[in-house]
Amino acid sequence: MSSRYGIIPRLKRKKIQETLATGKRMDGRGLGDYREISIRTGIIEKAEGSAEVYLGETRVLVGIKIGVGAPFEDTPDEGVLVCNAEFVPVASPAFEPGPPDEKSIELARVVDRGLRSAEVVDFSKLCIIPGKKVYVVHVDLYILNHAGNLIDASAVAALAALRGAMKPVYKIEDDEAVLTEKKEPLKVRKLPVAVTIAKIGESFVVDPSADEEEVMDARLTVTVDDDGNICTLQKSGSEGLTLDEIKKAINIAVEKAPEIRAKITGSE
Amino acid sequence: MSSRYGIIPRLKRKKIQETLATGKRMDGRGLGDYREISIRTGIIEKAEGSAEVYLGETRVLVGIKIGVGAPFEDTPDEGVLVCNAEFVPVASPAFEPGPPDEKSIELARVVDRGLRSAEVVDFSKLCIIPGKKVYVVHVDLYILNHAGNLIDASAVAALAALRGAMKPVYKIEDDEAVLTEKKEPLKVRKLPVAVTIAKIGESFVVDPSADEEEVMDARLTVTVDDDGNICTLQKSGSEGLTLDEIKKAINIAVEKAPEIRAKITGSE
Amino acid sequence: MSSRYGIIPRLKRKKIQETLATGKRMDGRGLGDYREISIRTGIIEKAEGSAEVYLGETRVLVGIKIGVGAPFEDTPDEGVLVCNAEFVPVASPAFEPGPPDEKSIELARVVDRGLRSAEVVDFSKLCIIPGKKVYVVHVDLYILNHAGNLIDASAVAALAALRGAMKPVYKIEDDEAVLTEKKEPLKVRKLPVAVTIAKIGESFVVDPSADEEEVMDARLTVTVDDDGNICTLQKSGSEGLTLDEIKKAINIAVEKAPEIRAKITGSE
Amino acid sequence: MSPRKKKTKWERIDGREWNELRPIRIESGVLPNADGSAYIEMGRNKIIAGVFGPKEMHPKHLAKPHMAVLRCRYHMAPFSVDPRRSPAPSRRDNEISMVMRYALEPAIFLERYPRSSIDVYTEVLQADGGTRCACINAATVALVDAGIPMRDLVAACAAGKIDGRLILDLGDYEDKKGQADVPLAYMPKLDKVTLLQMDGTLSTEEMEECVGLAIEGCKQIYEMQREALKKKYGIEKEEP
Amino acid sequence: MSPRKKKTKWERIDGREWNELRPIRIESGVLPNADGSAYIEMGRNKIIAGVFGPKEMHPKHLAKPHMAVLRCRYHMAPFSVDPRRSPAPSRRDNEISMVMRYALEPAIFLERYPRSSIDVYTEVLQADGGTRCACINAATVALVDAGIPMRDLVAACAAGKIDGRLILDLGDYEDKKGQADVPLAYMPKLDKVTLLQMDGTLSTEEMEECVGLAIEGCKQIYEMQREALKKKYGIEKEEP
Amino acid sequence: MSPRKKKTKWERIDGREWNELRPIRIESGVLPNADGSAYIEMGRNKIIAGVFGPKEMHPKHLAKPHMAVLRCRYHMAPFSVDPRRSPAPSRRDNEISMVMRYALEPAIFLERYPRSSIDVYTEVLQADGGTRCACINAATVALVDAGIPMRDLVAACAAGKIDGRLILDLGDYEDKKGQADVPLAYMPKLDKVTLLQMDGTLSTEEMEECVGLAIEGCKQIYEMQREALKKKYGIEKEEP
Repeated sequence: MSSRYGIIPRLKRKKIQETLATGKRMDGRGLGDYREISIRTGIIEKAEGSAEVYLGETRVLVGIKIGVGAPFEDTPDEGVLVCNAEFVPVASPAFEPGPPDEKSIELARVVDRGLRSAEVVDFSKLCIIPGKKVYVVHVDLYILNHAGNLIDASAVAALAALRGAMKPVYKIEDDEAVLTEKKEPLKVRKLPVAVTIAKIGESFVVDPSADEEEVMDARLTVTVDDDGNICTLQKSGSEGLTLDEIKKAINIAVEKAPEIRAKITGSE
Repeated sequence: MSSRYGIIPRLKRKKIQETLATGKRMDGRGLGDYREISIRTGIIEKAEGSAEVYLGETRVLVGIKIGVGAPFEDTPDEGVLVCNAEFVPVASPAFEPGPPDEKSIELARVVDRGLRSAEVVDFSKLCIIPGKKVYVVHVDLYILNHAGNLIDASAVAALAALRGAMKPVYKIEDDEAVLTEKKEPLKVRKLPVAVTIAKIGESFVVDPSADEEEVMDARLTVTVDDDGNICTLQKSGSEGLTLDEIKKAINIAVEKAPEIRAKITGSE
Repeated sequence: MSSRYGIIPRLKRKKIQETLATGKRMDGRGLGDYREISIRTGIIEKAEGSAEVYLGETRVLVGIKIGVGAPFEDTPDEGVLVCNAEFVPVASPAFEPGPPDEKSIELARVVDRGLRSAEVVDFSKLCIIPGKKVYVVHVDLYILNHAGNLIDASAVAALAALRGAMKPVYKIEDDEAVLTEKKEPLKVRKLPVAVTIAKIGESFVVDPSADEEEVMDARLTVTVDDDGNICTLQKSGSEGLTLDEIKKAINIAVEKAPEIRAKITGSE
Repeated sequence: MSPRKKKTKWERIDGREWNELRPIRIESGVLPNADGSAYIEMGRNKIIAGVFGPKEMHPKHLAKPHMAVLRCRYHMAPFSVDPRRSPAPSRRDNEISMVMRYALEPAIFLERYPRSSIDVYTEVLQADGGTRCACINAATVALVDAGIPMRDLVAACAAGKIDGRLILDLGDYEDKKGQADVPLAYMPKLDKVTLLQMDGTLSTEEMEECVGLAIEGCKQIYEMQREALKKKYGIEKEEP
Repeated sequence: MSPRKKKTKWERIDGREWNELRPIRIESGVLPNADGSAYIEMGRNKIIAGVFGPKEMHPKHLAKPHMAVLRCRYHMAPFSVDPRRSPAPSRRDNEISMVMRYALEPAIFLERYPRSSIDVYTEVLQADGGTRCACINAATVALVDAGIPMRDLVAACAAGKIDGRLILDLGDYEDKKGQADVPLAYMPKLDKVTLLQMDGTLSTEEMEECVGLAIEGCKQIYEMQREALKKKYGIEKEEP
Repeated sequence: MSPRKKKTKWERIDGREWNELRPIRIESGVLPNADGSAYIEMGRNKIIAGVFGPKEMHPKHLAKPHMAVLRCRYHMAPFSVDPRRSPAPSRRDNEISMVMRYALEPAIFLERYPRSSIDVYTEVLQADGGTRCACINAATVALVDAGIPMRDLVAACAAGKIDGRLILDLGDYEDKKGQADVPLAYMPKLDKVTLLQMDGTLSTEEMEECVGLAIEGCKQIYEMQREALKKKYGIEKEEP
């Protein structure tokens, strides 16, 4: 379906495909190689948790703010987690200031769904006074440079930030929640890792660069938990995948996940 | 003032007027004839009330949702009714997704004013705990196909939906409202019927089609209650009306209203 | 930097500068002269306070509404003051209906900062029940005609309106605030006056007209309190100022302020 | 038995006769920056209207090739009512903006200015019942003040019913406590009603009487509009 | 041991077999004003879809020189869920609109209509779990009804897991209480999956079984879509 | 008696001298996708700035025929303050965006790029008092990094008053508890103040002293900006 592309992307695609045919990628990586990942935590001292992740030149900063608020009506005994993504205009000439667009909503939703599906945080432990006061955990994904594969980088950054996050301790006095000076870890139970696979022609590559994303046929993000189970899938891109291709992508993801997880656990 | 129209509407108008001069309308109706009305209620089982109305090809779905909320400060003992209209983009190539425009606001307001003026619902019966908790009745008008005369169709649909609506019963325990399993009818006290008359040249037609609305000089909607009293008027369109024309339109409306009301009461 | 202007403003600027070189302004004023100020208070009887100010043809109406609400979390014992500016579309062909733009936000913020810095209102006196219920004072600046120097005119109007404002009296019964029939003055402790100086070429003029604002290099607004102290500065415009120019502007402001303050105190 | 004969000891809250307008003051040409403008006090209503145009329509795709587009805005100052209201337009504001446009359009020779817009802004500075009618009255004077050629002036006022009696020009209290409110706009020379709304309950006879009553009120207001324009122009700027 | 063999006394809340679809009713050509339309009931889901286009793209700067742009909207009526929801689109709605577009794009010969737009609007009138799949099913029929040339039909349904068992076509309760939900869209003739999402926890084997199960469901739905189109057109309007 | 002589045992909360800047770290060229960029730490403020342009103005009707349009955005990350703030721009953000533009405009040869835009985005990642000055410092370095020809660098810092004493470069606590805050931006070579705001209460003498004090601070920051640019470019990219 390359006829759908303009002339420049078509040439770019041709170039990329030719290189892939040799078993290499434009930036020299192998098809199954991630770019270098580096993680720094605790850099926003005023936030309850934070992490900055570089995935090659892709750069994501995640800040965790923990406040209190009312629980949802249908889960009065559980805390609340809200995930939000900002495509900061410094990150790309293509980003504009303004309310979140389709792509940033998808990013926030996929990361959010990954955290929920894997039950990363025990929401029942985030209740202060049932039905009245619970912790509200804000996970703000801040994209500072967009060089492809924002989902995987953001998922790592969110986990790293949550892992290091401290929540203020409340004590209950006369049925009122009183803030104390103490802080305690938020506690992260699992480390679900998002692995994104792009299909370009007949090739499958992990951790697509911005150029590869521009010309890819389809993309599948697979979130894999500590036990090798799948906890989120998200396909996008304008081409379909066969059942075999899906299986192949899932297998790649399950294989790559531990390598990325090790980066998170090793970041302290 | 036909000079204000472009060439196509001018031809359309000429055609329509010539037909009207023969005492007939483009679709074969007499000047005082409504298109066929059909009403189905209870089709959205998850809503507290619902009705779908076809008026010829005009199609309106109304859902009633009954929740609880705080009363307005100046009416602490009364429930709240909110009427909202959506011009769903499937209903016409002219409709765009987005916040309500002038026309959909007018539609919601005219239906809303009709329900209020006729005191269709006894708001004092919608109070649960005075000053604190009252029923909030949402009347959502959903326009699924626009073939003219949305007001009359929507007013019928709103009434039919309200008539069949059941509200959850609360009991008061220790000054707290506790939801019970029981439901009881919302109770509709009156059936105010909206009759819309369009003036095209010197002719008055009821229930204007989309084509007629496009070329009409003026439109008067008259809401008539069970006793033949007027409870809402709304003139629109860019031409004025004489006192005699107004009287004529009101008389037509008072005459037609019982016929439409019978459709509602007969719809069970 | 006159090369930055289009041809019309360039000619206008040239004309204005030539006139200024003679020690006069286009409208005959001296460089340090304000246009005539007239103040009428109490004209919106339904508001808790109001004032209309003409500064030449610039016309500003300010209404004060006093309601009750919750305090901010970090100041539980203090009332709230909110300043808002509307550039009403009747005031200028350049104004469009819609949410506040940059210029109207600046206007509201500068007036607001002036009221706060000078501690015009004693916020601790605006508390009804600590942590729960406080007075909320809305200062709405309504620009009815824009003929330049909106800030100074608005600051005068805001003060005049606040000076005359009466707040409803609440009494505390059983820890509840009960509205009484009584009203008492809001009480204004200081009269900070905004003086705006425009720099055009090498000249400094006070109270710039709309034409002068169009061609000015820089603008400095200096708010001066009753004791001759500075309580707000706001520089705008695309040129810089030297330290000496800043001193000169401040001195002009301190000199002019009492004259304007006398208009406010004399307006009763 | 017409209401004329029913008149007894019953009194309106402000002491007016049943068919008496509130005191009205109209002034034209009050805003230097607008092409036309007017200020009206109608009871305690205080309203200012400004007109800009005819001018090139912006954005262009809204222009009509055969006529000018009339755009009307009804807006209330935050301090015009109790309690304060948000400056963002409400749904009621949008509906009134629309019926104002319908009320004024028939009076204007829009077809003389193809591709143009005429913008009418009305600002309610203080509201006291009947604001939409007061806005139409001010807007009409502002349109003439702007030199827009008009077929006729548009005058507006309401009639209604309180305590079972029909009354002219409802104030805020009568509006809220009454049984019916019928705002109406009227072009006296052309004898046409251009705004007609109603909320409440009226028999058809009462309805017709209200319309007649409001039309009489409009005729009085029409004279005041002419007066306001004469005061400014010496002669009235009107189409022959 | 495949789930096929595990089947015992365990029952689904609505009594269905583990691999049984909910009752489905599809009708095409239900909206006179749309270029194409369809109505679907899938369990208690009630969804209407309308298609407009191909038509000139407006605004123009969004047009693509080589192909039509497909625009999809997933929207829920305020009364479609409990409690009532706001009619403003939520972030979930936006995400679903996007994946719907990805699900449908591969099936359409977009390259035949450069500079054009094809607009697909789906309205959830009542929601009962699996709305995005039901919307895709309706949208596909509406696209064919609009005469848009298609490579294949797109059929969609979910598979998932509850009480440790894999099931087809989750209802609302199963969606909320289950351990996993895998919505999937599939083009049977081309044998391609165009929508694939998943939330919950599944082993890779379960994941693969779920995909297979959902594909089987899609094949059944595909037949119903064809049936609905045949009913209207006698023959199916499809690319050869 | 100048504040210089008043200095006694009194101490600032972070132990600084009254006329001492907080530790400052500036780095340029930190964002690969921006045309120019810079990162600054000023106390605990952490700010990143990116510049795009000069480029064709979009939308076109905002372009100026004689010069480039400088657009500035001041934005705070939701996690930059306590408690979390909404990512939607506040009125304060809008005001600061505007004064930032005024602060930077005089330094740029805008007239060399008619019909273009130069976009400056500053993001406050952590806020600690004096963010607007820190943003201007970073934006200036980012502008040079983008190769935009400049008349001079713009350096910014605040002076103010706490406990009756004048101080340089207020931290968050001093900003909130102090009697006055005077943020100022300055072009050292051209000796011009391009940003000047003030809130609080100061006598005219104190005011003038504060302005002088802030200018001295700016001169120090100017050297650090030059240093940061030299580090990257070896030589400073500046107009002769």
